[in-house]
Amino acid sequence: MRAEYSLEQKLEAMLTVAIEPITSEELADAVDDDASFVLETLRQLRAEYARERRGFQLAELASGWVMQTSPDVAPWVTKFANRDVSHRLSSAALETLAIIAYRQPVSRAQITALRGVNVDGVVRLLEQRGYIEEKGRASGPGLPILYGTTELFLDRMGLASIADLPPIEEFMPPVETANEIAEELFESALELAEDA
Amino acid sequence: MRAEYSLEQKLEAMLTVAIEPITSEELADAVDDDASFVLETLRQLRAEYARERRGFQLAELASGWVMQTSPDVAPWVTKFANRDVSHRLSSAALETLAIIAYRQPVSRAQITALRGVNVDGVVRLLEQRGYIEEKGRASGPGLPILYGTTELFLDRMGLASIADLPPIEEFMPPVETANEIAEELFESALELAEDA
Amino acid sequence: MTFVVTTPSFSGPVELLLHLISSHEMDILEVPLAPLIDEFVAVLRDESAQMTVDQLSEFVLVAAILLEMKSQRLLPGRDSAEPDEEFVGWEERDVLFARLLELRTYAALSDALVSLFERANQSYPRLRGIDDGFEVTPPDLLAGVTPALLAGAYVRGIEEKPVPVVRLNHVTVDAVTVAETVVALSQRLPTMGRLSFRALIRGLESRIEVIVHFLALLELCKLGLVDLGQGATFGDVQIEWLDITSSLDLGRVDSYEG
Repeated sequence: MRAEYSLEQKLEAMLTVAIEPITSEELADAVDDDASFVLETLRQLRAEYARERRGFQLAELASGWVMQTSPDVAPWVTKFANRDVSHRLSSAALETLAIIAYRQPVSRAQITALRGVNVDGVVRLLEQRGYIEEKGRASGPGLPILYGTTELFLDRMGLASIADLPPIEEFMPPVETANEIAEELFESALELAEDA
Repeated sequence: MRAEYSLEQKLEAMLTVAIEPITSEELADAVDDDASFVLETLRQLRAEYARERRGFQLAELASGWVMQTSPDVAPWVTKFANRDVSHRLSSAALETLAIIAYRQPVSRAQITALRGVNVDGVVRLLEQRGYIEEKGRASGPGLPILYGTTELFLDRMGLASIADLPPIEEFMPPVETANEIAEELFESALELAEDA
Repeated sequence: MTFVVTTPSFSGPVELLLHLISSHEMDILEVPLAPLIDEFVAVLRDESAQMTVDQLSEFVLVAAILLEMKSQRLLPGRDSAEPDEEFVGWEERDVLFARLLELRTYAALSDALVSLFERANQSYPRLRGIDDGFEVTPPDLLAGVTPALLAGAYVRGIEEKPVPVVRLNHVTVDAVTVAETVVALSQRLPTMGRLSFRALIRGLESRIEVIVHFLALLELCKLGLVDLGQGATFGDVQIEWLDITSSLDLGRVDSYEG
């Protein structure tokens, strides 16, 4: 039985939520503990998951530690990832994509500032699906990645170029009305998509 | 010790790669197993993680099952978290949302009668946020829209169904009532008088 | 403070009555509330009753709210709301009282919703998704999304986010604050001569506006700018502007936030 707020519990939580690999130093920093002790605990957890035949495993990659699926059940993961469900972007993801489309090139920090929420997960999803890509780097600390939309995005939207996006002014005044119309259009589009 | 390719292992792997809640039916489909058996296994896993004080937990939301961090260690996780935090609602919006949640399906006129103020704006806001939706029409002049809460609302509250909302009886005013309502309003006026 | 009320089914402090009702030990349907109002008025009229300004003001306010709500309900065509069939046959005051109780309940519940919401927010979902190396042919996530929908999403995405609101009081003054009303009345009243409260509030849309006007009047009264005279019944309060040369110090009232 683990103690309350055990190091294991904290590390598991961070690895659960992390989108990119994390180094043991970063983890040690976050839990304010000794780096070598954190590393040792991570290895124990890795051994524990393997011994218990969990569906996930801890892997130590060059860029850090990551929680990922166990290779034992890879065929089921593939099947699951390819399952045929009528997927669509959530409205939050669509808003983020729209901001990237209209403001490109734009950094994650700039989008976050506009949206008021962290968008790392959404940006990763959009990038994985090939709708956005890195368009360069901004100057400044950490040289943040600047994102823009891809050709695939334009193809899917039926546009020849970004210049063909609807002018935003038409959608501004009054904001409430614009929202309502967009909402209605979106609803009917969804119904069409679901029927299709 | 789990058997090789146990159902537990497969489910854990799928929940590891899922980026939005998954229903037990979807999971059952992917593992080609009985849905009620999958549901039972999910509940066992949930209990197991809680018992072992893991850093992750399984939660059953209205839209499905999700692997997420344990609230126990939230302070340590915050900096890694990627999540669309919904914006806080005003007390007017919250109160209207509470009325809709507990009295659904309910019309705007019924809410207005109870709250004593026009609620059109608040209802529109809640609808835009996706917390409420039309659930049907009342009979009567103009066939007023009846509102109820959405799956998103339950997801945001961490609930699997409306039945999981706290029982209304517990929130009946214990001793304070009209007197106190008046007092609250009046204290502000008195403070002003004292300042004067 | 404690009002002792006497009804056919109950006698005792009003707080106890409320407690019994709210804990389901008594049914509000069985409690006529007229005596409660009568005792309000009786105490108001009892010159020997040594009451503090606070107590008296509280009496007046409770009575004002109840009477105002009643008049609101009695005026035809003022309320677009459907009639409450469940309340038909109730005494008017009982309906009002039940409403206050119910509203209070939902106010408490909305706090509970915030707690639930905050608790749910303590957990962070896994978002890493599938790892590289898996053969995934993703469905077209943009199916059905048109350029116009995207533009709409952009507008939603960049719209100003609401400022977090800290819950202070479940009574929401949507449009107008007491401070604003004090200012407005200090401009209007000097030109209106002597008039009744009823005349002043004519045309107001909501109960809360009426209450805000009432509070603003009390405010002006305490500032010595207005005289409030009681007529034959409480509902006919007469309002008179006292000092037309005095200007209002707005700094005294601008901190009030409804």
